[in-house]
Amino acid sequence: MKTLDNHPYIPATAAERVEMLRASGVDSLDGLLGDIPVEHRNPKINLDTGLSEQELSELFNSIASTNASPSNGYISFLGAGSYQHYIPSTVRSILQRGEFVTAYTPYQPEAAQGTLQVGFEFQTVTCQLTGMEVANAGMYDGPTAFAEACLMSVRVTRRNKVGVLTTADRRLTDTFVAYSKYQGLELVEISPDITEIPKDLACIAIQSPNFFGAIEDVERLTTVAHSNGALSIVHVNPTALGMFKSPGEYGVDIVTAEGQPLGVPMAFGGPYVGLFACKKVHIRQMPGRIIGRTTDTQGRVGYALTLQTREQHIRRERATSNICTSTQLMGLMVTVYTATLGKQGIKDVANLCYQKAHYAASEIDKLNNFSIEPRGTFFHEFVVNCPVPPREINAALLKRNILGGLDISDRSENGMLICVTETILKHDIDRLVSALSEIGSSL
Amino acid sequence: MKTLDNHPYIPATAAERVEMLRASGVDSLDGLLGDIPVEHRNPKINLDTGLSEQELSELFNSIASTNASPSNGYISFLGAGSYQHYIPSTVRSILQRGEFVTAYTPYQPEAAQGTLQVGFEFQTVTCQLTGMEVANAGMYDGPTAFAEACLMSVRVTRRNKVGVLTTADRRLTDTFVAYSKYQGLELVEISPDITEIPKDLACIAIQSPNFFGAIEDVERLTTVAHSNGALSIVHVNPTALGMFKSPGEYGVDIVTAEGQPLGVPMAFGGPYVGLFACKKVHIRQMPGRIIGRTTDTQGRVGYALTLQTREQHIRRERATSNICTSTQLMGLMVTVYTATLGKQGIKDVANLCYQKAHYAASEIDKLNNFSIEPRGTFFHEFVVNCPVPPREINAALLKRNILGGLDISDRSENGMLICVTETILKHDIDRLVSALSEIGSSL
Amino acid sequence: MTITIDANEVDRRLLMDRSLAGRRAFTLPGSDVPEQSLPDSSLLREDVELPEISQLEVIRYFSVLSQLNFSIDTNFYPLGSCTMKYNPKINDELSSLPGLSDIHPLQPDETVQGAIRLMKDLQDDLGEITGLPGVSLAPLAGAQGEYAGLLVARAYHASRHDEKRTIAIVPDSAHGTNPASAAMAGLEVVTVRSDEQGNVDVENLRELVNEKTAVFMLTMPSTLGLFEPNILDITNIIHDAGGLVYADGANLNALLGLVKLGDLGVDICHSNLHKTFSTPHGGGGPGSGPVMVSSELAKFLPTPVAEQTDHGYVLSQPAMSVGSINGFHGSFSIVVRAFAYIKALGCEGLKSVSENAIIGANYIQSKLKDKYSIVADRYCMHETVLSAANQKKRGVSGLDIAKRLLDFGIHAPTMYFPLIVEEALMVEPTESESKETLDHFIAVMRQIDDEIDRSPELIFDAPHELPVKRLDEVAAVRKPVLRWSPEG
Amino acid sequence: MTITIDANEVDRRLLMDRSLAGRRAFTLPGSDVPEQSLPDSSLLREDVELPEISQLEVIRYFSVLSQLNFSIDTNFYPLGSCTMKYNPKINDELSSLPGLSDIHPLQPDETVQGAIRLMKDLQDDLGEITGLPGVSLAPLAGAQGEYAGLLVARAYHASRHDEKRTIAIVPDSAHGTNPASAAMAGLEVVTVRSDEQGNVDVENLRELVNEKTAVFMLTMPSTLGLFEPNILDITNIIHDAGGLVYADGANLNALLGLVKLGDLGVDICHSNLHKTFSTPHGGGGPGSGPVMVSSELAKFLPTPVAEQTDHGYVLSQPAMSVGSINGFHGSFSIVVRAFAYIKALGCEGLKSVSENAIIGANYIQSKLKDKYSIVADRYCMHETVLSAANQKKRGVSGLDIAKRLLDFGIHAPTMYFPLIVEEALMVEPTESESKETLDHFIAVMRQIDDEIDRSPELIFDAPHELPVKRLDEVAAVRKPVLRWSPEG
Ligand SMILES: Cc1ncc(COP(=O)(O)O)c(C=O)c1O
Ligand SMILES: Cc1ncc(COP(=O)(O)O)c(C=O)c1O
Repeated sequence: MKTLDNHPYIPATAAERVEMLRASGVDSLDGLLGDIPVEHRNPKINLDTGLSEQELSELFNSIASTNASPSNGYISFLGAGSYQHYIPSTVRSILQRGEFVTAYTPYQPEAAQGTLQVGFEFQTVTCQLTGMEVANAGMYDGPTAFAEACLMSVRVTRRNKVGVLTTADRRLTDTFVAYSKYQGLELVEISPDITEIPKDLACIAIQSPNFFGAIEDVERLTTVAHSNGALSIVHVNPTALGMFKSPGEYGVDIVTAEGQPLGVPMAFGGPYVGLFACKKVHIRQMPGRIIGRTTDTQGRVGYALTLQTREQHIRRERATSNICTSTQLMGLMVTVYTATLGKQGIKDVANLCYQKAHYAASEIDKLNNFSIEPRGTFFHEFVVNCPVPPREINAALLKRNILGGLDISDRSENGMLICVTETILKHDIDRLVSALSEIGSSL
Repeated sequence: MKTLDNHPYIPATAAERVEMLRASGVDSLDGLLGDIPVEHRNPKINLDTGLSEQELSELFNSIASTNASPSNGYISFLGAGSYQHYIPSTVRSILQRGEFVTAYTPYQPEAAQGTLQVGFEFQTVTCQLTGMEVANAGMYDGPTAFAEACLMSVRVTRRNKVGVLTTADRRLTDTFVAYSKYQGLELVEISPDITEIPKDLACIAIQSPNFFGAIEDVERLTTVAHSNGALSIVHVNPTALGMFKSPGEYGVDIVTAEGQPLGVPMAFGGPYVGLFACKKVHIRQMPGRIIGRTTDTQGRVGYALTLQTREQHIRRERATSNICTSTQLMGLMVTVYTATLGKQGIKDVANLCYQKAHYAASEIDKLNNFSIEPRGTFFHEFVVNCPVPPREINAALLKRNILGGLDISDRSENGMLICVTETILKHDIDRLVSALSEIGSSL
Repeated sequence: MTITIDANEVDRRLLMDRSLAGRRAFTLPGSDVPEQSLPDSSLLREDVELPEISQLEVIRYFSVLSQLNFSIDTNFYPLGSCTMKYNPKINDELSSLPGLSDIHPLQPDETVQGAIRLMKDLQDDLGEITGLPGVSLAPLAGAQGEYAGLLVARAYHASRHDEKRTIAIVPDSAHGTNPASAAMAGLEVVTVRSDEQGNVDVENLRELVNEKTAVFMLTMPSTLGLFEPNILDITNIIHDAGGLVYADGANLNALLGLVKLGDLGVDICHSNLHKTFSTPHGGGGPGSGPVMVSSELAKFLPTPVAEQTDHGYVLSQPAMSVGSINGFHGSFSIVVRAFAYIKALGCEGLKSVSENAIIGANYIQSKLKDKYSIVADRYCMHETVLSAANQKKRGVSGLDIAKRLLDFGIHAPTMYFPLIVEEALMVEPTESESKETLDHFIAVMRQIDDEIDRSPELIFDAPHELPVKRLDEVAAVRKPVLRWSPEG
Repeated sequence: MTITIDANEVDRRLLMDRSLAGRRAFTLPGSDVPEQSLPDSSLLREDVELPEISQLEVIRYFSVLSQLNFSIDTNFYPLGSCTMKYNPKINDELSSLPGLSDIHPLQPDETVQGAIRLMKDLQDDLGEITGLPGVSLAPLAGAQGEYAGLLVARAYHASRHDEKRTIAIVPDSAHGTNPASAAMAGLEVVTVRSDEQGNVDVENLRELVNEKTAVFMLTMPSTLGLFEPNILDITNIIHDAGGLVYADGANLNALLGLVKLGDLGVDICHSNLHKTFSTPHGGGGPGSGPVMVSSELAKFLPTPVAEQTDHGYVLSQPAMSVGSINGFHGSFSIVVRAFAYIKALGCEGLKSVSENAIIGANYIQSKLKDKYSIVADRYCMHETVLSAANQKKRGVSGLDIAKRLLDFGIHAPTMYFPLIVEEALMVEPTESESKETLDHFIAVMRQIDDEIDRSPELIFDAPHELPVKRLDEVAAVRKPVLRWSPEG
C-alpha cells in the first residue's frame, strides 16, 4: 500500500516529506521505524479507500434517513434516562465556536480562560439547581456520576455496603456494579418505605423522580440515612428541579444527575454529562475535575483547575477516580441552556412537562383497557398498565409512526413507561391516546 | 395595545424604562413622541402575537417541508443562472462565525480587519478566476453586476448604445433595461456572428457560456469591439473558469459573473453576489466597494476601504453607482469556497460538471423523441428539443420526483435547458434519461 | 541561528502567501460517467492560480481573521442609521433549513408553495406595518429599494402622461443613496434645506416645489433621528403640486406600531430588513430592501410579487411593472429571517422594539448633552446626533473620539453624517442593548471627554488595543493595491 | 463625574453578575392542554437562582469568552500524548444530522438500523486497524476504555478460576489513568522501570512477573514517543506467565497501517477516538474510548456490542459481559465523527496519517535536540520528549518555556510528563500541521532558548500577550472558590 499524497487533512507534500526525512538523517520512512518488528511492519489492512466530502455526505445522509426520528415524522414517548427537549438556538450557535470545540483540557489556564470560566459557571449552575454547596465540572454521564457518588460515600464513611432504593433505574445500579465489581463492596436494595437501615451502610442512594417517574420522600430517607451515619445520595432529573424542591433543601450529601435534558441532544445515548454536587466538607473526596477562581500576578481574576491532587495524573492509583477526558463541551451546552432559559424558563419548561404528562396520563387512564399505576406524585413520566405485553402495543403504535413508551414489563407487569415533554403537542398526545384506544379495542 | 415586557430580544425591564424616561425628563413614552401627529399615533396593527422559539421552529419546518427540494428526494436539472453545487463544510463552518456575520460594513478599518482582509482576498480571487487586473468587493448579484458593467462602459466611452449578444440570458438584459430606463440609453441586440458594429456602441456585452450553455467566441468579439472603440464585457459562469480560458486572456475590458456557484446556496434566488473585474485603467469608473492595502502608524500591513470618492456616500448624485449595502458575506463564502477547492479543486469541479453534462446530453440524444441542439461547445448546460411543449414533459417528470430543465420554448422551439453539475450522480442522470424515454414513448 | 519573531503579531499573510504546490483542502469525487471528449484545447485553460493549502489552514486562517473584527456578537455598536441590533440565531438556522436554502429560483410555483406563501405573508406584514399595502420584496438592499421606488414614481407619472416631472427634492441631511438613486432614475436632484431645529425648512420646500416635482424623498425619522413635525403639511404640499412622497424607511426601527407611514401621506417607502428587521449585516451585506407603495401604485411594482390565487400561491409580474431589477426574487434567505423576526415579536413585540429604541436613545442624549452638544434641545427618536464641536475646540476631532471608543471595545458611532452637523457623532443604541451597556457607553464617552484635558495623547494615538493602529487611508488611495500579487 | 474605565480589560463578570430580575433570553410556548392540578405545595420549589439576561447577552457573553481560548481552529497545539489534530468540520455536521442526533437510545433496534450498522462498521474498522477483532464502543473515554479492558482481563482470569491474579504491572512512564484504572479494577499496581533508552527494562519485568500477574499495561508507542523494540519478548514473557497484555492505545496515531497491536501479542487495547480519530476535544471532552480485544476475549466485552444478524443489526450483550459501564451505548456522536474520519481517509489515508505524524515529530526532534536534550539519541514515533534540563541549569524551567510559548500563539507542550524525564516537554505535532508551522515552532523554541541569556525576564514573566498573566494556582487550592456567590 503506498502513501497517499495530499489528503485534505494532511498538508505535507511529497517534497516536504523528503526534506524532513533528510533533515532527520534518513532516506525513507523505514529508517525511522527500526523498532517495529520487521515481520509485522506494514500489514495488510482491509478498509475501503477514502471518500471525498461529497460522497461522505451522501453516505451519512443515507444512514441517517434509515433511522426513525422526529425529523422524519415519528413522535416518541420514550424517556427513562434520555429526554427529548427543545434545544434553544443559542446552544447550537455557541456550540459551533471552534474556540470551545477544538480546545484541549485547560491545563494551561492562561490559554484557556474561556473554557475555565464556562466550567466555573457550570459548577455554579449545578449548585443552583441542586441546592448544593459545591460541584465538579462534570462526569461522563448520569449513571457514572451516580456510581462514583456511591464510591465516594464508601470513601467518606469507610463503610462498604451501598444501599440503593429498589425504585431506581437499573442503569444506575448496573453501572455502580460494573464500577465496584472488584472493590469488595456490597449492593443492598432498600425499599422506599424503610425506616431503619443497617449500621454498616455507606449511603442510601435515591433516584427521584424514580425510574417510574414518581417523587421519592427524600427528606425522610435522608433523615434515616443520617441517623445511621450514612450519607444520602440523590440522583435527580434536572428539569424536575425547575418545579420540585432541591435535594439541598433536604440536607442531602451528594447529588448527581444526568445533564442531558439541559440542552444536550439525545444522540442515541451519548455523549451526555453527569452533574455531581456535594456538601463542601466532602470536597476532597470528590471525583472529577474542579475549577477554582484565582488571580494573576496583576491581581486580575482568572480561573484554573484546582484540587488536582485528587486526580489520577497526580495521585495515580490512589486518585479519587480514574476520570481524565470528561465532558466539558456538554457542560458548555448545559451552561448556555440554563443561561438561556434563566430563572423563569426553567420553571416554565418543568411546568409544561408536568402539565402535558398529567394530561396524557389522565386521558390514557380514561381508556377502557389501559390504566395508570398510581405511585405517588409524578413529574413527566408515568407507568401505564397495558392489557397485553407492551411490546405488542408498541409494534402497533410504530405502524402509526409513534414510538411508544419503554416496555418495563420486567419491572411492572405489562408496564409501559411513558414520558411527555414540552416538545409534544396536545395534538400528538391525542394521537397517542386514540391510537391506544384503537389498539385496545381491537384486542 | 400595551407594551410587551421582557421579550428575549429586548433587555430593558419595566423598571429600567421608567428610570430612563425619568432621566430624559418625561413621565411616559408619549412625552418623547410629541412630533408624531397625535391622530396618527399608535394605530391598530393587524399582526399575530409573538411566537416562542419552539413554535417558530415548528412553523418554519412545516413551511420548508412543503417545498420540493433535494432534501426531500427530488433531483433537479435546473440551472439558468442559479446552480446546485456541493458546498464544502469549511464554508458553512466559517459562515457561522458571528464576528463575520454580525459585523457592519468596515468603515472603521481598525475594528474590521477580518472583514477587510477577506474582501481583499475576494478581490484577488475574482482577478485570478477572470484573469483581470482589478476587481471590486462584490455587487448584489450577477445580473446587476452585468447591468452596472454596461453602464460603466457608457461612462468610459461616453457612448450611449449598449450592445448585448442575442444569446444572453434575458435576466441580464432585463436588469440592464431596468437599470438604465431613464438614462437615455439604447439597447442594441447583436448577433454572435457579427463582424462589424456601429461606431456609437459603448460595448459588446457577451454571456459565455451563453444562456443556452455554449461557449462564445469571446476573442473574436473582443477584437470587433476594440476595433470600433467599444469595450468588451463578458459575463461568465465562474465554475466554467476552472476549465475554459479566462476573459483576461482575450483582452476583455470588464468581466462580471454570478458568484453563486462558488459556495453560495441557491436559496430560491438570493442573496447571491456579483463578481466585477476590469482593466486597471478603468478603476475609477468602477461601481461598488473596493478594499485596498495600506499600513498603520507603525508600518504594519492593514486593509481599508479605498477610492471611496466614487461612491454615493461621498459623491452622492454623481457616484458611479448607488450601491451601499452589498454582499460582503457572500464574498466570504466565495473566498472560503475557492480557498477550499484550490487550484486543483476548481479544475476538478469544472471537469466533473462537463463530463456529467456531456454524458447526459449524449444519452438524451440517443432517445427517439428527443435531440440535443448543437450550438457549439457547451459546458454544463444544453438545450434539449422536446417532442411536445417542455411544460408537459416537466409535469410528467415531476410525478417521478424529477425537476426537469427550464422550459425555454419562448427562445427555442420546445426547448428545455438542462443543467448537470457534480452533485448529480450517474444514477440520477440515468433516471432522467429513462423517464424521458418513458414519457416520450407514451406520447 | 537567532531570528527575531515578534510575540505580539497576528500572522497577516494572505492565502496565496501560504500556498504550496500540491497541497489540498478538498477533494472531489471521481467521475462516475464514461469519459467524455474534451473541447478543442485552444479553448482550455492551464491553471487557475488559486491557493493550495490544507483544510486545517483554511479553517484556522478564517477563524483567526474573524477575531480581528468587531461584531454585534462581541461588541456594542452604537452606529447611527445602521440599527445594529441583535441578530437572532434562530433566524440563521431557519433560513438554512433544507427546503428553504436548497430550492432553485426557477422551480415551478407548485413545488415551492411554502416559499411563496412566506413571501406573501411578509409582504402583508410589511404592508400592515407601513400602511402601504403594495409590496415587492425584490430589492436587494435599501439603495435598490429606493431606486425601485423611484422607478415606480416615474412609471406613475408616465402613466398619467406627466412626463415633465424630472425633479427629486431631497433634504440636505439625506443619506448618499438618496441622491445617487435619484440620479440613476434620471431625476435631477434639488436640495431642500433643514432649519435650525433639524426639520425640513417648509418655506424653502414651498419655493422648490413645482410642476416638475416628481418626488420628494424624506427620511423618516430623519438622519438626525428626528421625527418631522410638519410631516402632514409637507405631504400636502407635495401632493398639491402633483408630486409623490417617498419615505426612506431605513430608520423604521423608530416607528413600528407607533405610526404608519401611509397614514401620513407617504406614497412609497422602502425598509431595510437588515436594519429594523434584524437580519445580520454580514460585514456589508447581504441586505434586502422591500419597497412598499399605496394600493394605487401597486401595479407598477418591480417583479416579482407573491400572490395568493385560487390555485395556490404564485409569483407574478404586476400589470405595469417597472420590470426586473435583479436576477431572481430578491434576497430570499434574508426575507426568511425577517419574517421569523416579525413572527417572534408579533404585534406587541414590534411596538416594544420601537418604544425601547426611542427610550434608550433619549436616555443617552440626556446623559451626554452637557458634554456633547446636540442640534436642538428636543427629544430624538431612535438615535441622537451628538456633535463633538466642543471637543473640537479643545483640539480633538470626532474621528479621534470615535477611534478612542474602539479601545473600549465599543464601535464608533456614525461619523460626519449627516453632513449638516459639525463633527457629527450619530448614536443609535437600539432596543436590544441593555441599560447597563448604555450606562457603560455613557461613562466611556464622558471619560473620553475628560481625557482630552488630562491625557490627549490617549485619544490622538487611538486605537491602542486593536490589531492595527490608525490606518493610512490616504496612502491606500494614492497608490491603490487591490489584490495579492506574487511581488507582495 | 469621572470614573476610570480600563480600555484594555475584558469584562469578566459572571452570568449572575449580569442578571437582572425580569429579563429573559427565551420564552416557552403556552400550555396547549387543559390545566392540571399541581402536587402538594410542600413538594414545590420557590425559584431556581438562574441568570436573567437577554438573548443578545447570552450570545455575546459566550462569544467573547470563547476568544479567550487557544484551540486547534486558531492555534498550533504541539501537546504530546494528546494528538491535537485537525477536527474536520464535516464530521461535526454529519453527527448533527437529524436521524443521528435526535434518536433515542432506547428505540427498538428495527427503528435505528442505520445507527447500529454504523456502530458495527466502526467496530469492524477498529478491529482491523488494531488486529483485535472484538470491539465494544461503550467506553466514554480512554480511562473508561482502560477500565473496561481491565475488567475483561479480570473476567477472563475468573472464567479460568485463576482468581489469584491481582497484580497489574505498569511502566513508570505510564499515564496516570493506567494505575488509577488498575486500582479501580481492584488490582495492585507494581511499577516496572524504564531503561536509559526509555524502553521497558526487560530484566526488571522478568523479575516482577509471576503467577499473580493479571495484566501488563503498556503504552504503545510509549509516552516517550518510543516504540518498544522488545515488544515481542515482552508479550511472550507475560503470556508465558499466564498474564494478559493491555496496550494503552492513546498513541495509536503513530501506528495506523504500520503495525497491528494484535500481531505483536497484545490481547486488549483501547483507542481514544478524540485523539487518533480526530474528534474534537471540546476543552476536556466528550471523548470515546472503544476497547478492542482478541476474539477469545470478545465474550467478556462490556455491553452493548453491535452485531449483524439475519434479522438486521442489533445491539447485544456479550455472553459473559463485564456489564454496563455507563448509561447507554457510548458516545454515539463521537463514534459518528470517528467513523466519518476513517471513511474520509480510507486505508491509504490512515497510513499516511501515521507516516506524516512520525516524519514531523522526528523533524522537530532533529532540529531541536542540539538545544533541548532528548532521552536517548534514537528516532521517535509521533512525538518527541524534549528535556529542558539544559535550560533549567541556566535558570529557566520547562514551565517558564511553556508559558513563553503561549506568547507566540503556540500552545505549550505537555509538561513534566512522563515523570521519568527531567523538565519534560513532550511535543506531538501531528500530521495535520504543515511543515511551515513546524519550522515556525522550531524557530520560536530556538529563540526562547536564546532569550534565556539575552532577556530572561521575557520568559519569567510570560505569558505577556494573553488575557491574564500567570495565574496563582496555589491560592486556588488553598482557599477554593468553586462557584459564583452573591458576595463575589
Ligand atoms: C438613511 C439610509 N438610507 C439608505 C440607506 C441605504 O441602504 P442600503 O445600505 O441597504 O442600500 C441607508 C443605509 O446604509 C441609510 O442609513
Ligand atoms: C497515554 C494516555 N493514556 C490514557 C489517557 C486517558 O484517556 P482519556 O483522557 O480519554 O480518559 C491519555 C489521555 O489523556 C493518555 O495520553
